Amino acid sequence: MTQADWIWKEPKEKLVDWLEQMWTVRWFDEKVDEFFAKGMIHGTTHLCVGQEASAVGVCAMLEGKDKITSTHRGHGHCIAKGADPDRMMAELFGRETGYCKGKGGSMHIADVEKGNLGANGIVGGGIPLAVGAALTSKMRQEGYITVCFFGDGAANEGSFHEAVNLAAIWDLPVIFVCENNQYGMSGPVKDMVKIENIADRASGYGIPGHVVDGNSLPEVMTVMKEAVEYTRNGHGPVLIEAKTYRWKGHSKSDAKKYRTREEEKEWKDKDPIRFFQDALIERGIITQEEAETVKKETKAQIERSVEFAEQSPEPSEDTLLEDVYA
Amino acid sequence: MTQADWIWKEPKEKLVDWLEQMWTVRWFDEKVDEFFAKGMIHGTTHLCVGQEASAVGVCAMLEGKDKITSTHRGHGHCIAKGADPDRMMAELFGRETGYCKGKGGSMHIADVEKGNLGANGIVGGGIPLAVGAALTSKMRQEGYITVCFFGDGAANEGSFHEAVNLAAIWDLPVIFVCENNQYGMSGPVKDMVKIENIADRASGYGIPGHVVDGNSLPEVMTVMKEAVEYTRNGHGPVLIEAKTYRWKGHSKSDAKKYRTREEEKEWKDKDPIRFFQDALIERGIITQEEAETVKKETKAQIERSVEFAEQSPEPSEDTLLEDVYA
Amino acid sequence: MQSSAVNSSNDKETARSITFAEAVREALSQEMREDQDVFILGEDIGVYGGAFGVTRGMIEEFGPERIRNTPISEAAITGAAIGSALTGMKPVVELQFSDFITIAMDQLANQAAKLRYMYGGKGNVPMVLRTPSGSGTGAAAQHSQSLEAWVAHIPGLKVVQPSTASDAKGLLKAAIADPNPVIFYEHKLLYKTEGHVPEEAYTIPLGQADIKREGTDVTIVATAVMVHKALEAAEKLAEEGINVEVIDPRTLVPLDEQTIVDSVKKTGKVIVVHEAVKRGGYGGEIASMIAESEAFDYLDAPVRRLGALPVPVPYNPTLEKATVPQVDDIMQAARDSVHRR
Amino acid sequence: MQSSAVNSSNDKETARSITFAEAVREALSQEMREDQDVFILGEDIGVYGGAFGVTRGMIEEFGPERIRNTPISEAAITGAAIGSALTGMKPVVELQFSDFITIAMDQLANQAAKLRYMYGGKGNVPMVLRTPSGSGTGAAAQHSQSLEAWVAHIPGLKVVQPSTASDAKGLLKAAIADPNPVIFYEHKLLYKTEGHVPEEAYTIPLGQADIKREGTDVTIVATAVMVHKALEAAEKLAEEGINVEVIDPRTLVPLDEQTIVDSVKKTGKVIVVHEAVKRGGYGGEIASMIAESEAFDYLDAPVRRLGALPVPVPYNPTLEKATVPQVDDIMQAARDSVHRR
Ligand SMILES: Cc1ncc(C[n+]2csc(CCOP(=O)(O)OP(=O)(O)O)c2C)c(N)n1
Ligand SMILES: Cc1ncc(C[n+]2csc(CCOP(=O)(O)OP(=O)(O)O)c2C)c(N)n1
Ligand SMILES: [Mg+2]
Ligand SMILES: [Mg+2]
Repeated sequence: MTQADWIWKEPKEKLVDWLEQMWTVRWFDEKVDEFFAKGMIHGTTHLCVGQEASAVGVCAMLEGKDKITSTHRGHGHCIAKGADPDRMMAELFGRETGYCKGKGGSMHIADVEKGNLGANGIVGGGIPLAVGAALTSKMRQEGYITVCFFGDGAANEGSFHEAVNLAAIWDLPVIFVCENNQYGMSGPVKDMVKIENIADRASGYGIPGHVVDGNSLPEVMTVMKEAVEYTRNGHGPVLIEAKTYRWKGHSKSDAKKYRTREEEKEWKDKDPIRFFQDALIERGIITQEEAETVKKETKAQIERSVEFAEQSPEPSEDTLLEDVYA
Repeated sequence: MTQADWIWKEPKEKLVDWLEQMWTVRWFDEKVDEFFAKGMIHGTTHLCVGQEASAVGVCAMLEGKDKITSTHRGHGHCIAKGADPDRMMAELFGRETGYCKGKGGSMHIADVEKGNLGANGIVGGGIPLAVGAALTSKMRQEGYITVCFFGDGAANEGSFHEAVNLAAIWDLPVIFVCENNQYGMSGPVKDMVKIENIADRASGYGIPGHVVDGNSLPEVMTVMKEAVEYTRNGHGPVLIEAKTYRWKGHSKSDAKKYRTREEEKEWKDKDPIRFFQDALIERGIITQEEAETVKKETKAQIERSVEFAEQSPEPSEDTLLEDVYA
Repeated sequence: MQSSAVNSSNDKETARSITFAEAVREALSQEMREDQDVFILGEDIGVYGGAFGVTRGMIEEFGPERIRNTPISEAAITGAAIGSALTGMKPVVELQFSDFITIAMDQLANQAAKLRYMYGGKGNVPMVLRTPSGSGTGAAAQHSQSLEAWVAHIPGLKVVQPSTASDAKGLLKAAIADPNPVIFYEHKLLYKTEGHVPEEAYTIPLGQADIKREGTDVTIVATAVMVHKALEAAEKLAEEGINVEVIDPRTLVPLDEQTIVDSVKKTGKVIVVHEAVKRGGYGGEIASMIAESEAFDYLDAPVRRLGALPVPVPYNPTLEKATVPQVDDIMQAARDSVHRR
Repeated sequence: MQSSAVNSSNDKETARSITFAEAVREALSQEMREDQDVFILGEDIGVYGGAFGVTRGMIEEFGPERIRNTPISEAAITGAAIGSALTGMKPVVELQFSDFITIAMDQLANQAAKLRYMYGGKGNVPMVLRTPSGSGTGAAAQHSQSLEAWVAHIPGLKVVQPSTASDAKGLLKAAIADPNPVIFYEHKLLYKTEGHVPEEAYTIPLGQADIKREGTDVTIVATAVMVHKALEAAEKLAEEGINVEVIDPRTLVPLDEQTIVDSVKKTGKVIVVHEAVKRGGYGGEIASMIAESEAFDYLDAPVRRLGALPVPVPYNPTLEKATVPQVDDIMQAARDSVHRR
């Protein structure tokens, strides 16, 4: 923890902003969960409740020009990279005002202006794309770095291996962030790899690897800060593994037979939001009341996003053939 | 070297047999080289001159029931696993008597009866197949192990990563043998991976990895012997990296601009055959004359293979549609 | 095991009704009980029961050795299946969505399909790759494709596309028994559809089309979910006095050309419908085959194809539906053929 | 840069003759000189010059940053190209053999083709994937395929298949300029063929077929190496009094349907020839498109397709040749159409 203590010296607005972001992610996904349970949203979705600290902690260390590639479990990344929850919710409702004009849905939200190059429905599919974005930065000397989010399950796809190796040999400015939430859809990481830490794979590519408590915003930020410095200075890629847990099922219907209620409880006791909030209060940075306000206001904001989405028009059928080709 | 000293206590016939095998591989590929240079053979080929010790050393430690998967550079593996050079040469000539009835050619020679599940024209393509063969052994308790040959270049394919991980978590009886001959087609391994040894990737899968001098038959055998014991006893896969060098160009036309003549010379000075032959003579196991006889007879044998091939009939056009489906 | 086709309409009175997913599971379970060499490998097929619940309960009966939960590694899963098939097992791969065949294509097209031929007839690859395909679930562009045309183009592979629960059972058993690699498509929207399925073991030979409805005025060749849309269209067209014959090829490779050609010779008009994108879809193969056949001289109207628009499948449900042929589109095409405008 | 099509037959007197491979290199070099964002990545494209020597000498001019030698990692190479295209570069991937597209298919079909649409029109992927295809070199089953039908089936991709050096140059420049992902096939047997190629920069718009020979009796639609076989057949058929029109679509997507349809309306007979396996090949699309068009009523004979037999490409040269359509086969098909047996 000592190493992460720098964070408490950050300006209060920043600290509160991060807390707000985590709550926004939480409420957004809780709301989506509710809508899916009620059958109000089409398709499927993957919620990141419980994983808020890695999305927010990672993105908080980036600059506006920096880019990310996200995954099927991408609402948190998207919000943390600055997206407007209104347009995200509208996308989930399949509306014209959504980030993808209703054509993408939860699994394909992209916010190119803010540097989010998109969620991806293909596990591991975004990893080579991140390497390509980093290549542009290097070739054009644009100075941005790219963060590539992926899951523990994705680390067993060939695309992971090929892409990390390519980034390594070309010293590209990309940070690979593995959100190890202990499971693929149902496959436990302990059965799907024979090693303790996915970060240990870094040595096979000659790049640094770090394991971090993904439920601790300060620790995620600390590791990321260092990685950003390293990468932005031209030393090449870094692999970070954030150990965390998804509270909800994999997607909309999941009996969660592959894990125990005890395990779930253990992890819920390590709630990244409560952890951070309590630390802020304990350190006297915010009061209990201020914390309550953040919690309530972020929730209210999501309610407004729902209203926005509901009031948005459906896309016209005329748009069906648009945007296949540029 | 002390660790490898057991080899000299093996019966003379075995030692001579290994020397013969290496010469057979050498002469076979030298002959093929000559034919390609003269335009007498169709298509392309990949020669393993200089790499004989890894093919022979690895296969010598196997039993008849054991299996291998091979690569585009597979003549050595094939001979070492017991194939008949006549039928191999006939295949290169596209004849009916060839291992594939003339349908496969150099890149697809398979000798299923002897446990060679086939060369492969897709770099890395055979790695998952080897894992499948090992799975059969485990599920049916057949007791055989499978050796999967692949190159340094193939170690950057996604198929390598996925397959090794799968074999590792299932503790399958498969030994991955990376023949690191320093180059892909032209890509130097030192530019294509950022690590010293490809064997170091083993740790990312939780399996043992070993580096060995691929030009030393005794050392290859020693490492293999240990790996075979480990794997056959149910401990799961092993990754072995044999450092070696291909003397010839990548395939039939290659100006070899990507490497220096000095480097070539250095490696030719480490000729695996001369190295082994000299050791046998030095130790008084064979005489200089016996060594000469082996060299001559193996050469003569390849001449007979050529005759066999030349005298074999072309496949009938009626066979064209055969064997697509079983 | 009785090895002849069962006409599912025969036993409407007595037979059980089960879902398509249950029929697939029953075929798998029966094969696994009979033959120790049959096993399944795939992502989340264990306690989770697979993404669509098809293998639910099977790990309890057959254990984790034969219901092998894999990492997310489509190339290796497929390759391991091929290697195990080549050495004597009869693996069944469950590929979670057929869109992910993109990752396994090298193993399928360059290995499974070609090994036997390249090796001059030594060895074969008795494997099945089952995979859910198609749109209609709101899963958007990367989880809704119908890519059967790719595999049907590759010599060495066989391709099955059942439309009913009873066909699924009989065809899957034939696929597992087949000594060649077979790609077996299961349309997601069919999983919950019910049908009469005999409990006993039976197979339906690969390469035998089924006339799902007899008719005299126009032939509709339809696959998978489109069979049902075609039947619905046929019902409605009957009211307009148009008598439609609906043919379900059931297997694309081998294709039962004769049944299709005979039907077209009878009706003189034909529409080919699939959910896959029309451009470059297998409908082009079927349509061209008809035109090249003896049926050409019987054609009173051009062979018409219906397929999806040339767009990735969109998320919004209205747009999603608009990309693929609907009952109305089929009816209109049939009318156009009959009235030859 | 002059952006109009150049009729390669115009300048027979004055123009240089260079090979197809040189024409490709010239297009690449011209684009790279003009636009810093254009770069090439692929296996062995540096000092080795690529498996077919196409990029020979380019690393000397452009350096290793823009002629990027990659590891053997087709998925990552393709994916990195897509990611760099999405962020403003104009990458050209050299995929060593088109058979290896099997490894890059997820990146091509699920990423490159769909990103723009899935993102509601934000971003585009201006990349080109060049790759040698086809049989005839004795490289056997895994190095001799013609898989263009796969990519042509995927909305979002464009597909180019040039048959001459001058077309290759103009089309490649158009492909690089195009804001969409373009798959650019180079038939191995064409690399050494020579043709008149203007030195100056020019583009040939994607989606414009070329009438390689005018005729009145029968239309042959042929692609890549089959264009040359069709022209040879046409010469010989002329001696028999059959006057053949040869159309080279040049791009499969977008397909210049009008030029094909117009020709068929004129001749009333049409043969579609490609080297790819006939079953499920793109010939089915072209043939069906013709049948569905206004040309149907002008057809005096069924649309005939020629393509490879349904086998992996064998190694033995005689067998290899026997798998794909030859001049005699084309002649026979033309005679059959004209004499309508
Ligand atoms: C290539 C591919 N294979 C399988 C799937 C189905 N699938 C979607 S998410 C998922 C689990 C992914 O696990 P992980 O990478 O750990 O991410 P998490 O869901 O845990 O965030 C699977 C198997 C897919 N979308 N893409
Ligand atoms: C998937 C694939 N990519 C590229 C090639 C072309 N190719 C054939 S051999 C080769 C080099 C392979 O290098 P390595 O694995 O080190 O084996 P080596 O040739 O050195 O024995 C390449 C690039 C191929 N056959 N398959
Ligand atoms: Mg996970
Ligand atoms: Mg090598």
